[in-house]
Amino acid sequence: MKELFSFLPSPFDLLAACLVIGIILISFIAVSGLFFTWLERKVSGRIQDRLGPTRVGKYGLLQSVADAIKLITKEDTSPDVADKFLFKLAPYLALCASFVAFVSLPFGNGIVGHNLNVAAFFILAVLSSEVFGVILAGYASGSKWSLFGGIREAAQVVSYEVPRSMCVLIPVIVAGTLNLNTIGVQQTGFFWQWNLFHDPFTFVAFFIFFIVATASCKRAPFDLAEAESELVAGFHTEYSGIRWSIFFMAEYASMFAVSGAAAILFLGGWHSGLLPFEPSLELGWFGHVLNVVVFVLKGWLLVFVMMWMRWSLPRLRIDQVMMTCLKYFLPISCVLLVGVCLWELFVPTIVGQVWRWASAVVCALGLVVLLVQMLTKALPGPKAGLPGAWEGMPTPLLRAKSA
Amino acid sequence: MTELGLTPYLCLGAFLFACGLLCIATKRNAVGILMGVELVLNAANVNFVACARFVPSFALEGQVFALLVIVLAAGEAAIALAIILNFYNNHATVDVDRADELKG
Amino acid sequence: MVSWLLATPGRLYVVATLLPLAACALLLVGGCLRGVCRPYRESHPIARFLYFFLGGHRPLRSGAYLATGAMALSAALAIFGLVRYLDEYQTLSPLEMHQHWVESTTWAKVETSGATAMTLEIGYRVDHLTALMFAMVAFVSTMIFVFSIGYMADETEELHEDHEAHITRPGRFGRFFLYLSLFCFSMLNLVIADNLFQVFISWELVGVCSFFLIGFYHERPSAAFAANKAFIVNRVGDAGFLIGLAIIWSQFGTFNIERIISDLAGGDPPISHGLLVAAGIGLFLGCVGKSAQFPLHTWLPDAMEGPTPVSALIHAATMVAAGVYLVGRCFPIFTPEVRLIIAYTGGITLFLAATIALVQTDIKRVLAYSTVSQLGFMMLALGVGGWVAGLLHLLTHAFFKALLFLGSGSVILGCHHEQDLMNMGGLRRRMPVTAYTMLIGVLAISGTPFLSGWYSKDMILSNAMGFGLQNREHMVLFILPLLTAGMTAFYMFRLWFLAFAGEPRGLEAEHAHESPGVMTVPLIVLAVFSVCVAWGWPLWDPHASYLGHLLEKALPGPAHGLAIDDSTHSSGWLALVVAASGFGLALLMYGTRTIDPTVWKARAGALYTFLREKWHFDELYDAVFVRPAVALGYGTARFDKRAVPPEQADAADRAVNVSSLDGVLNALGLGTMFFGARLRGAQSGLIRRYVTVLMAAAVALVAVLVVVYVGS
Amino acid sequence: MILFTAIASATGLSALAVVLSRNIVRSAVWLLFTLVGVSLLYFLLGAEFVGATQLIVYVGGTMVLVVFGVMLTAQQQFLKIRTRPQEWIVGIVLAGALFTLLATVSLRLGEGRTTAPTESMPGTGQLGVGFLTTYLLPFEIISVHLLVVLIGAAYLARAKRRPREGVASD
Repeated sequence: MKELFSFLPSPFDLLAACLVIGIILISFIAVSGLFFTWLERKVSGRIQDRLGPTRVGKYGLLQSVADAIKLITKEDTSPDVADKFLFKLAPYLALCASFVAFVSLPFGNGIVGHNLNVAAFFILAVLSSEVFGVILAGYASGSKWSLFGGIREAAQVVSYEVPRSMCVLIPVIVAGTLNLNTIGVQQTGFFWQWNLFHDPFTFVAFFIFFIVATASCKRAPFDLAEAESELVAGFHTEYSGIRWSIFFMAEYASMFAVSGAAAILFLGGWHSGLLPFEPSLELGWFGHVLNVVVFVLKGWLLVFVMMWMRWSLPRLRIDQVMMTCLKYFLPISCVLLVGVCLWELFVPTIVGQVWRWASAVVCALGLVVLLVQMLTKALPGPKAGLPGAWEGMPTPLLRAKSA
Repeated sequence: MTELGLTPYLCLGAFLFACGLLCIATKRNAVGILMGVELVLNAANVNFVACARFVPSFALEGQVFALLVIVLAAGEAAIALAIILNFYNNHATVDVDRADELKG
Repeated sequence: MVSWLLATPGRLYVVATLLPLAACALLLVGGCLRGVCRPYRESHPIARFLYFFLGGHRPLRSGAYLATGAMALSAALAIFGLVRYLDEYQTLSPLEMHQHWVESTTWAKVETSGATAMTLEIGYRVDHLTALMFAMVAFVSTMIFVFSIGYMADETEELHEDHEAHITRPGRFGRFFLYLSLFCFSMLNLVIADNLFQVFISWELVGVCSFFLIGFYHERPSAAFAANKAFIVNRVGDAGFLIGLAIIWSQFGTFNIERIISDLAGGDPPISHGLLVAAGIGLFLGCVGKSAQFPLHTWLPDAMEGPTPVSALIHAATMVAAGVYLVGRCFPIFTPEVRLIIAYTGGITLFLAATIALVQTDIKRVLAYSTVSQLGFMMLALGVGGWVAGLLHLLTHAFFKALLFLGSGSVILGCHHEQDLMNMGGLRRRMPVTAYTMLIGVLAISGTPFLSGWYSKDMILSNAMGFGLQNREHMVLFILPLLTAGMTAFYMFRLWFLAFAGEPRGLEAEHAHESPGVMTVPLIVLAVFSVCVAWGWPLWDPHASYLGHLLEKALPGPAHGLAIDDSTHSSGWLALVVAASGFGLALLMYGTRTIDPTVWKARAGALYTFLREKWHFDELYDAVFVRPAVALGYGTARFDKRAVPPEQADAADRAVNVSSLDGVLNALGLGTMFFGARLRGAQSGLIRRYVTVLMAAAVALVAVLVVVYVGS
Repeated sequence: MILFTAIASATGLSALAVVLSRNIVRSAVWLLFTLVGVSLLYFLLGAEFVGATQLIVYVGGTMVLVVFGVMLTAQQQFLKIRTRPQEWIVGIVLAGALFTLLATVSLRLGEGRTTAPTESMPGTGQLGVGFLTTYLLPFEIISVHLLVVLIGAAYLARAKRRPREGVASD
């Protein structure tokens, strides 16, 4: 990017380049943020068997814009007992921590903010420093409950960091480098080239990583901050208006960052899995666009799964969260790590290749069967009562029909 | 960026070191002292990495050292904090000046 | 046993010497045994038997008889040895003589790196001088033993009442003879010793015995003080002796007198002249101390505190003679300069002692000063080279001085411990034997012809005259003895007239009674000896004394030819004139009282008191030596005094506290405490203060480094 | 060049802020900024791995600990503990002296080395190799050390029964 601005004097061209990249990334995150809020509402609605936002804009698309406007106009109060300076600072800390992660996230081959050769490690590092936003927010809002919420949240994120780093290590060991770009390039070709199918350990590692990542983003089944009745909304109970939205922006950004990382590390990054060659090389600039599109789609798909998980699974208590992390995830990730190392050392390539084929075929078939079943399954008619425990309960539809 | 010599880095290191020591000397809160220590360690690290950068033969050692220092600092902070907490539990205060039972 | 003795007659002397030691040992053991058994005498049968066998409560007389018997036996052996030696001297060759009469064994060997090992020997060497001296000492001691049996009779009581110390104490008869026999052993050992180290050992033993015997009545403060004084002054002399010994030991490597003399005689002596002079002076200083010569003479008059036989034996015949004997024995060691010193010391001593004796009133004091004077004569004789004269006078003097002292002893006993001449008088009718024997003694000492004193004193005067004539500047060495001879005659006859002539002046004098036989017999025997001991054919020739000829045979090599006789014989006549004038004056003043002594005393006035106060030597020594020493002692003691606790200390104490050693030590302690407290402050427990100090130190260190680093 | 001055000044200022701020929590936050500044410096110097480690370990780990410490102990009365002015003066004087001295030394030290060497800093690969070959021992020691620290800290900070009345009262 620097050569684009070579006409400027030496320090300034670099500055301009950085600015441009920054703006691109921030705008992308902002847009994805908006889209995610909409998506969240739609998904939760669908899962809860309701429509979700429809009034604002074509399919409620403008709903998130409306929310944004509401939040901006809302009067952001701050508790007087709190430490004003820290109170204001906390959200920005959280935000910038998640934004910085995007610097080294490659959207396409070569399309990356700054191609660090410790990119994976860098992302991990930055995401780990996001904890501070949480802690400070919890502390700054003065009340003991938010402090509790903040500290619990922090403890959870910190402890989940360990298994997350382990799982990141596994594909790194397979790829042999920390540079995400090279990892991505290694996975060119059909989808069985993806690290996911490289060996059984990476296969399991993907799922573990995905679960731990959601936990470290304080979402879904692990968002205990909001869970407790007395903790209300955990560390950001006192926040309202734009500060609250910044927090959420940070949250969605870190969600996308994590899912992006997962995509690159396990799902072949910007490869659609259908083209045997590296699209950006053969197809030129169209390849790049294709890569970016594929990568973003994958990211969004994973974010969708997170949301899906959020609205379908019950929440965990704080000790259950800690217990799962330390007693289950940690040992499993250790085993996987050791397994991958052994696999790399001892398993001959032939066996590796066979395993790739087999696992890829099985997964593809499974997926196809799942889709067909979903599409063909008859939807329960409106007349059918509520399933399970709700048998015979009068539902508005029934009442409307009966009336 | 390259015409920058080793000196500015060392000066920064010195400055951090001085701030660290000042912090240790003046803070009455035990955790404040802990922070001062962190500062001092960081100052040392800056010097290490700077020298690693500008002295070719020292490159690898510098970084290895820096890494070791970081890790050790973490351990040290853990222990220090544990002690402070214990002290706090036993004496209900964290003010360093009150902790003078060991005087001669 | 006898054959063993006759094979090497030298051993005779060894046995003779050891006899008194044996007696002393026996008495000691007996006394201790009795003391041990005393507490058990009722409960334990054997202890009771032993206790009463050894004398029970009353001191045992048999102990004294035992000691006297031993002494008599050793005297007999001595005389037999003398006779045997003299006839063997004629018959045997010097080598055989050497085998018979000289023997020594080594008892210690001092390994010094490099130099040849030095050996310490015990041995004996008999020559004419030793034989004569041994016989004289043994004989006189025996006489005194017999005399003291009588004299010490009142010590035999169970509870003896001591007038002077005003206490009653158990009798100490046995102990007296124990000390006496120990003394005799050490004196005899000194005489026959062949090496200087053995001489030194017996020298010290003699000093110790004199200390015991002077301080026999130790309850009396004056006696205790006198014993102390005698011992300390002797020690001063012994220090000189030791220095001399050390020099000789280091230079010659041996103590054996014979070998030293042969080294000296043979060509280049292994000792430099300066060192030889130093050694000579050292040895002579020892003799000065022991024979009470000029600087160290003050102890002898005070030594009269001891019982009279002690004074007779130790302070007349033997011990004081040891000094002269030593000078005689080691004569070649003394270089001409040292001999001159000896002569002058002798001269001064004889004149000084004589003048003091003129005015003394106590009978024993007069005799003491006369002894000092006579010893001065002997030293003078040796100093001017008259080796034979000096030693002959030593022998003759021993006899008549012992006689005089014993005589005075019986007088004192007769007058119930009255010693002041002024309270005596007219005793010749009450104590005829004592009176007339003492008259013989007085005549002998003042040098009347045909008596022993005349022979030896005349020989001394002629040698002094010869020496004086030869080197004019030393003429005073003749004039002084001449004058003193007159004075000697004067004060001796003054004593005799005051004591025996005229009417009894004191109460005791009236009731005086003659001493018992056991005391008068020794007096008579000694009187006979003091008359005829120095006789030689032809009788009227002063130089013809047979004893003198014997002594000449023992003359050490280098001393030959030193004695210069006065060719004109005028010294003899002069001596006679001076002695006669002295006698006449004494007769007039005290005999017939034509000249009233009190008138002269008043006229002499200052001179009289000066002389009576013994030339104020005691005060001088007291001021010069004793008082500073005592002051020094107190000073250091004070210095070391325990610091007085501050609240009780007054100004002086406080001054002392600081200066005193304890003060210093305490100050040291307090100082460390003080600094300790200060340092403790530094450890305030405040972590931040530690850090600041740390920082300061770091800054300082870095500053130094920068200066060094940047500077270089 | 500008980047360095920016980062350096930011780090310096925040370090100073750590010292000067009264409130312990404030100084904790400033410390956080200092640490992030330092890690940026490492990236600037080309030592990415160290920078990343700094971020993870220091910022992610140590700072969390510190802030936890601050929050648990910084009750109201310990929030702002005053220190006597003269201690401040002594401290400042000493710190100033130290800084000047070290600066002079660094001036002297830095003379010879104004230009950065051509070849780049050893990447993560060489570092890894270095750790497992020449510096294996320190690496092992560090691991054991951390284990011990872990156990120690856990033991020290375990939830004890209410401290006995006697102890807490003094």
